[in-house]
Amino acid sequence: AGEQFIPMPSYRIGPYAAGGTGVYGGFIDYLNYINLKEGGVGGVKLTYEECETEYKVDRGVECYDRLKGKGPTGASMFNFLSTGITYAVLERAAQDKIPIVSIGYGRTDASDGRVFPWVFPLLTNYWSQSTTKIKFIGQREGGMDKLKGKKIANLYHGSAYGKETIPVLEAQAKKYGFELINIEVPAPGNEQQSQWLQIRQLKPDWVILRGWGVMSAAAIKAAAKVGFPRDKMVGVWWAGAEDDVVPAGGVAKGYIAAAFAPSGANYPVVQDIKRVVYEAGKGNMQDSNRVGHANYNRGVVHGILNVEAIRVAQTKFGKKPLTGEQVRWGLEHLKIDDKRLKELGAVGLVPPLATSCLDHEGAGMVRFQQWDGTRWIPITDWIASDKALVRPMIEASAAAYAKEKGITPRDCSKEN
Amino acid sequence: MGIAENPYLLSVNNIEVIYNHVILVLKGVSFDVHEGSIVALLGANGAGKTTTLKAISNLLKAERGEVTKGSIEFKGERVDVMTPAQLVGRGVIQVMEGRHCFPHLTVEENLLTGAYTNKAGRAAIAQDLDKVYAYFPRLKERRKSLAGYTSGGEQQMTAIGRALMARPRMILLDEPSMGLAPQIVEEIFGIVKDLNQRERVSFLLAEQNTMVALRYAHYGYILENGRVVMDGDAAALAANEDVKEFYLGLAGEGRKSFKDVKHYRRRKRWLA
Amino acid sequence: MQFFFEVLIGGLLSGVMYSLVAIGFVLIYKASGVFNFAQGAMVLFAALTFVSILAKGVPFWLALLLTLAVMVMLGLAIERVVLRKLVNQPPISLFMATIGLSFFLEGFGQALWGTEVHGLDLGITDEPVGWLLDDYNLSISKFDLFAAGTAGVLVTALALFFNRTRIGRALRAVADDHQAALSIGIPLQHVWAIVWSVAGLVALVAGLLWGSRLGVQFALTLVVLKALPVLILGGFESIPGAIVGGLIVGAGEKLAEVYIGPFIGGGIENWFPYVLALAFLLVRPEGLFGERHIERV
Amino acid sequence: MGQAIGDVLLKVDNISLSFGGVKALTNISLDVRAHEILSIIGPNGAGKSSMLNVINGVYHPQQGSITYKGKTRALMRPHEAARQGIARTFQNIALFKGMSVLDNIMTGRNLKMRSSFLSQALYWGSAQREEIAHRLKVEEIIDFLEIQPIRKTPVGRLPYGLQKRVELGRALAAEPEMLLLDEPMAGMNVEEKQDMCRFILDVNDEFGTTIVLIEHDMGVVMDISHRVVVLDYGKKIGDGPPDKVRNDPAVIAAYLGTTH
Amino acid sequence: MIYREAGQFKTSYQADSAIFPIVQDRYALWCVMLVAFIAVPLWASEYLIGSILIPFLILSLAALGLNILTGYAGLLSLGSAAFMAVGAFAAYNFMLRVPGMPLLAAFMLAGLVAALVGMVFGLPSLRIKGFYLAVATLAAQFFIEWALTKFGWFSNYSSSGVISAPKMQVFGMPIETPQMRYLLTLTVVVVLTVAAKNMIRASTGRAWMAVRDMDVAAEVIGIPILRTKLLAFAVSSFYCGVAGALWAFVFLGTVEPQAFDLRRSFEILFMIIIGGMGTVLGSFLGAAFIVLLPILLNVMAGWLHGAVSSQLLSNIEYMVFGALIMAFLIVEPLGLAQLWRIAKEKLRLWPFPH
Ligand SMILES: Nc1ncnc2c1ncn2[C@@H]1O[C@H](COP(=O)(O)OP(=O)(O)OP(=O)(O)O)[C@@H](O)[C@H]1O
Ligand SMILES: Nc1ncnc2c1ncn2[C@@H]1O[C@H](COP(=O)(O)OP(=O)(O)OP(=O)(O)O)[C@@H](O)[C@H]1O
Ligand SMILES: CC(C)C[C@H](N)C(=O)O
Ligand SMILES: [Mg+2]
Ligand SMILES: [Mg+2]
Repeated sequence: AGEQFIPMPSYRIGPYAAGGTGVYGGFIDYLNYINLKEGGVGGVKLTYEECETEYKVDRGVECYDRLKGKGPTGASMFNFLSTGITYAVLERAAQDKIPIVSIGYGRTDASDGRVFPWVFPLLTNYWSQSTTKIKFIGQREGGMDKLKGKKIANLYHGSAYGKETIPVLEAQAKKYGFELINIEVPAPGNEQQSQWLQIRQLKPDWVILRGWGVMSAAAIKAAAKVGFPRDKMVGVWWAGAEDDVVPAGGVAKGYIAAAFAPSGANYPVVQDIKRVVYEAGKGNMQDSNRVGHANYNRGVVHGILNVEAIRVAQTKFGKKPLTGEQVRWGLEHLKIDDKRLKELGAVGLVPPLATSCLDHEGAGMVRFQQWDGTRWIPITDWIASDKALVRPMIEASAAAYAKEKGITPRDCSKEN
Repeated sequence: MGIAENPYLLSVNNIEVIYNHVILVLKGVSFDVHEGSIVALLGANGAGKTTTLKAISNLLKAERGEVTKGSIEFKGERVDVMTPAQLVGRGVIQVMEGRHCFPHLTVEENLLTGAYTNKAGRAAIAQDLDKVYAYFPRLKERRKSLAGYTSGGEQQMTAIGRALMARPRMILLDEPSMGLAPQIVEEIFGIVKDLNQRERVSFLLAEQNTMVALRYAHYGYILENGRVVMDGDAAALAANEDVKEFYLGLAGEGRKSFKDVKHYRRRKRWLA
Repeated sequence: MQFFFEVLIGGLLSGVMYSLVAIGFVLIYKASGVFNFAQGAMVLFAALTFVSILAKGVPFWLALLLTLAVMVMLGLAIERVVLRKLVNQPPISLFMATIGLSFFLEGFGQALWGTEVHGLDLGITDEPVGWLLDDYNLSISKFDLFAAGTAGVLVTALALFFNRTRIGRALRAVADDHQAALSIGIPLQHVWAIVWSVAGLVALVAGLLWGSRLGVQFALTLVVLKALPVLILGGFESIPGAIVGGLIVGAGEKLAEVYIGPFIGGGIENWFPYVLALAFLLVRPEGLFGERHIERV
Repeated sequence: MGQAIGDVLLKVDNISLSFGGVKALTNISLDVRAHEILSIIGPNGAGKSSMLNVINGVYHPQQGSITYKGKTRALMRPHEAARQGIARTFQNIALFKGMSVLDNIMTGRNLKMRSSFLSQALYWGSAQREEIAHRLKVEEIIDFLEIQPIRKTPVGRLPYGLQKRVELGRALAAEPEMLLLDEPMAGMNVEEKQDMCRFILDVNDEFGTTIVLIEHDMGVVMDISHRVVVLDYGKKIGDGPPDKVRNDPAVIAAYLGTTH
Repeated sequence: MIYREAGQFKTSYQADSAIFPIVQDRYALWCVMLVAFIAVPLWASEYLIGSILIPFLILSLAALGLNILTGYAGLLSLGSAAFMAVGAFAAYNFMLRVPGMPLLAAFMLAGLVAALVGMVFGLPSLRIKGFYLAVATLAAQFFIEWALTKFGWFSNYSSSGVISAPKMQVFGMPIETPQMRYLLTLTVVVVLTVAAKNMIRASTGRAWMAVRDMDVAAEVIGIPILRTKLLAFAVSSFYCGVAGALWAFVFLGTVEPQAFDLRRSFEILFMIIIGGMGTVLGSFLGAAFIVLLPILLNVMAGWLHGAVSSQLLSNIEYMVFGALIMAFLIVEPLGLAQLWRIAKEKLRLWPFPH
């Protein structure tokens, strides 16, 4: 009965089209999968409409305005896959009472749900993820205490996004006693000769790659060129899809990257999508070989979390098309444990998570995967972030924002 | 000489030209050029001489001008379907008004570009080059200079020389005398006559210097406001009272001094 | 000192990679006085076509030939559909047309071949030359040397083609004055068709080399940003200028990034080449080998 | 003649100018007297235009000096020349192609406009008054040159002859003391030349403007100039009243060919 | 024969140099103003106002700024977005650091800061011409983008580099609803457009155009070249700066330096070329073309939803957009404004063919 509308502000053209087509492809496939398999969520059919943002902020805002009122109850929630757009619609969304879901990107301090009731950086934000990378390196070195005296280079994209994790890394460098070397790669990052010569000169033990777009492949190539071992390079999740390593060719073998949704077609849910959606000829991917790739799986995870939020919200508001405000409640009361993951066929694909009024991130966990030359192979289980370090920084930042904007944070003890 | 009995080389039939879809400039112009003749196109500023020549050479399109009515035929072939390059290939070349040299090429390179369509081989081209230098010794002196840095007259000579390098059968000359010293003007017309008589090259020349033009041409047309208002043998035109007054500056007996022109003059009869 | 040389040589070699893209611009500028904004899109289109044909199981050389044929056809089509109608228009209009063209090509290429990112392996590894590394501890990439060699061959061939044939002179004439060139029978259409086809060839070479370094993806269009300062420094009309400009820009930006960067925070490679070019221009406003701007009254 | 020919207004002394190997002018001295019409003639490439360019500062001679209104200097600067009352027209028309006739002539008065650009942006008070005052002056020039109907036409569309007229208008708009005209009558038929002569004579007569004229039409030169200077290959080979120059054998050999 | 000027006699030069000398044009303009100021805020949807008209107006303003520099003064610039960035960040810092700073004053000051920066980067224009000059402006583009990201002070040390606008009010009226934001933008744009028109028809504008058409001749006439060019840079950057501030404050509410990257600079350049260089109207038409057309195409593509794969659809949109640019240029290389003028000329002659 009825339809639940989920807007798709996708980007399928421009420099980042490879990511956009993969993620929104997986996202849309999952919605269709639910429709085909279960006839929607609780009988409510899921509908969507795409709007091309070209990954541009102004186009994103236009898409937001265009799509927010569609469907019988308006947009359920927005997933922009762009931090810039997420920032730009922040206040509008609060006014319009539509949640913004930013899985793995977006405004970090929005993890504090008291100040940002409408924003959900689910699974992991940039700061949490950054701490897991250091934890991972610690693991590899045989314990966090072994980090002392090590040199870690942070090769970052020359943009605000690239710089964002520097404070966290600095805090960790102090805490664990490693030396942090920050090296900037000017955007878009297609030339890294001088940066890698510097790395060759400084001989760090590890390189953290905070890449984006073409920068990641170029970095891997340049690493090979100066002979830096690829299995000592740890990328952010934006630098961890097939599309980031394939262009580097054979030399990418051994490279490691973080993932909130690892690559792989063997997860039961992905298999099921193939069966239900693709065999019915309803698949969204132009190239069905990309089903199960990292970007695709990220899209599936988007689908799972969006749908779960609606499901949870239906338990409170009934099986009918829900408003954004109602979906928001669902997002804030997500509880996806191992059992539920199993039902979803997504064990290992999505970390267990639980959101609350205080915590809009829910998990903070990522896995690490390594490129074996043809495929991504998960090499760790979910690694939790350093909450003790990150959470106070988040709260401080959110409080500063609240002060600047004159927002009174919610009192979470009064929420139900 | 019997040039009038020669076959038509070029015939322009009632053409209308519009610039930019709105500006009507030629309002039905017709005339013919017989093989081996020199025809002068006379008329005041803005009468449409240049436009007519460009319509023939098909350079009009590049100025967003268009022949919207009538037809132009060269040796019986419709011209409007041809590109300027094809026309040059058939021997029709235009010397554009206002010099139009290639400023970043030297004088000599300018001349050599004129031989682009000339398939006769290096030796022949070198010969032609010498011929042009013989016509214009001044160019030989300046051959290594960039054309952009030569004087106005030198540029004019370059432009004319460049056209000669194509070994044309018919030349459309637009204001050849402009900016040239008097003895060079005489020389240029001497060249025109020479080419016409010895190599039977035909000329259509748009010229303000009516005096000289009518001395060398066989036949003339007078254009006013996009229409042909008068035509006839050169000698007959030169004898016409109106032409005498308005184009030759002759009033009654001999030339009138430029100092003594009246402030209010009689208007042209055909415009009244 | 050894590090200095490494940076310097590395810089010079990456400069050559920029030159490869810059040459494409030079060709079209020479032939029409137009700055071809679509050069980046052409690089992408060529590389994308090539890898997609390759992916269909066509052998390397045949794929190369087929792609070349496609680029030539593209050049012919551009002349016929667009340029021919814009003869004698102000350069800025032609410039805009190339912008439209770049949108079209970007869309067309990806509509035809998809948006996914392809790897491209030319069989030359991007690894240091062994004996240099062992004996002198100098890291010089084989691939870079190969690219430099290719660029050298390309430049020599083009320079010969344009300087030894009458086409070369005709090109310069066309760039100076479309209408006058038409008036003396230079077939503008042929000239443009030829030049755009050759530019397509250059785009293909640049696309292959850059594509094998960055992968064949949309970001290939962005290598243009590296070519612009090269172009300006060398002069818009000069093919050798593109090479020399590339060397200067490449070496300059790398040295600056390594030796100046740390003092002002790094990441200066994006603007440094432009500032460098600007400094050169203040001395020679037409670039190193560009044509003097003739201004007379 | 309205105003009697006065003292020397401009004196160029021993000017030499060369471009690379090309000697455009060699040791030229000449003077221009107030209120006179001086013609410069000579074969193509003799250095006539270069002479004008030296006088108003577009070219800087390697040697020699220029004395204008009693002030001697090694070279002129264009805007200085303009401010001192020297205006000119060009051999290859140098109008502002994208502007209308009216605007072109109005630019001739820019030197005389004083209002700040802020008041122009508001188009208030002084700016508006000034604009209208200058417009009146320009309309007078338009009337004088009989180009009323084409006031609003973009100059690029005008036929050659009219463009030359507009260029004269632009020069006149500056109310110059000295007017340099480079082949103002090239490409005109007799009737149009007559008009042009009339304008030149009237300007000289009514405003006493000193005129330096380059022209290849000997009829015009001999009829309207007070004095003629002849250049050949960058050297001065003649200087004097028309009748004298016309019969000078050196001049005949170099330039005139036959007497006109 | 509806549109003609016959019978309209001007009795003073003041009337003749009015901005719109033809009566019909003036009426049409008043109608547009009425619609823009009254009908739109009353009846248009929030979507139309908030995400179509506001960005359209702001980009028109930026295009107007660039048109002053490139279209009128003939100086090619590829750095207009950088000057927008300067404006945006300057306004932000004025509001942040000067207590009680009125919004409009902050915009003006932001414009002035941008003008100053513009003049610095305009200095080489005396020597460097044409496409080569583009390098100076590209240096500005990349340098400013770099500096704004590099030095945290500009964004008040925001971790993400994104700045966000404070609460806005003008003369005590809060600017919150799309309608209010729209009216604020519209007012600023209209005022600055009128100012631009005024400058252009006065001696300043003539000096710009003279320098553009032939700077040697302009110098001979006595126009000071450097001052004229620098003024063009200053005014142009002022307009871009104000546009940038509006973009950050009124349209998006937040902004990061990357929002003003080279793509944006090109976009603004496209606007004036497509719209028509050296025409005020062209800036608006061009902005409409470049901003609205892709959205329109995207909406139209939405109708085909399901029939064609969405990826293909996005690419086709791009192709159509590119093809339309080329088609318009072939029809009229001088831009939409010229097309409009020709249409008017035809209308004036109508029903007679010529
Ligand atoms: N490109 C153009 N666009 C619009 N109008 C034009 C164009 N070229 C010429 N005209 C107009 O066409 C008319 C005829 O011009 P044309 O140049 O043919 O005259 P002409 O007889 O050669 O004059 P002149 O003796 O001055 O050279 C003029 O009124 C001119 O304004
Ligand atoms: N800027 C320059 N660079 C190089 N050579 C120049 C320059 N200006 C003039 N010349 C040369 O100087 C000589 C004199 O030129 P000028 O233009 O003064 O001649 P002119 O007497 O005006 O001739 P014309 O009657 O043909 O216009 C010519 O040979 C010309 O080529
Ligand atoms: C052709 C050139 C000699 C003309 C020169 N620029 C002049 O003074 O008008
Ligand atoms: Mg003519
Ligand atoms: Mg001269």
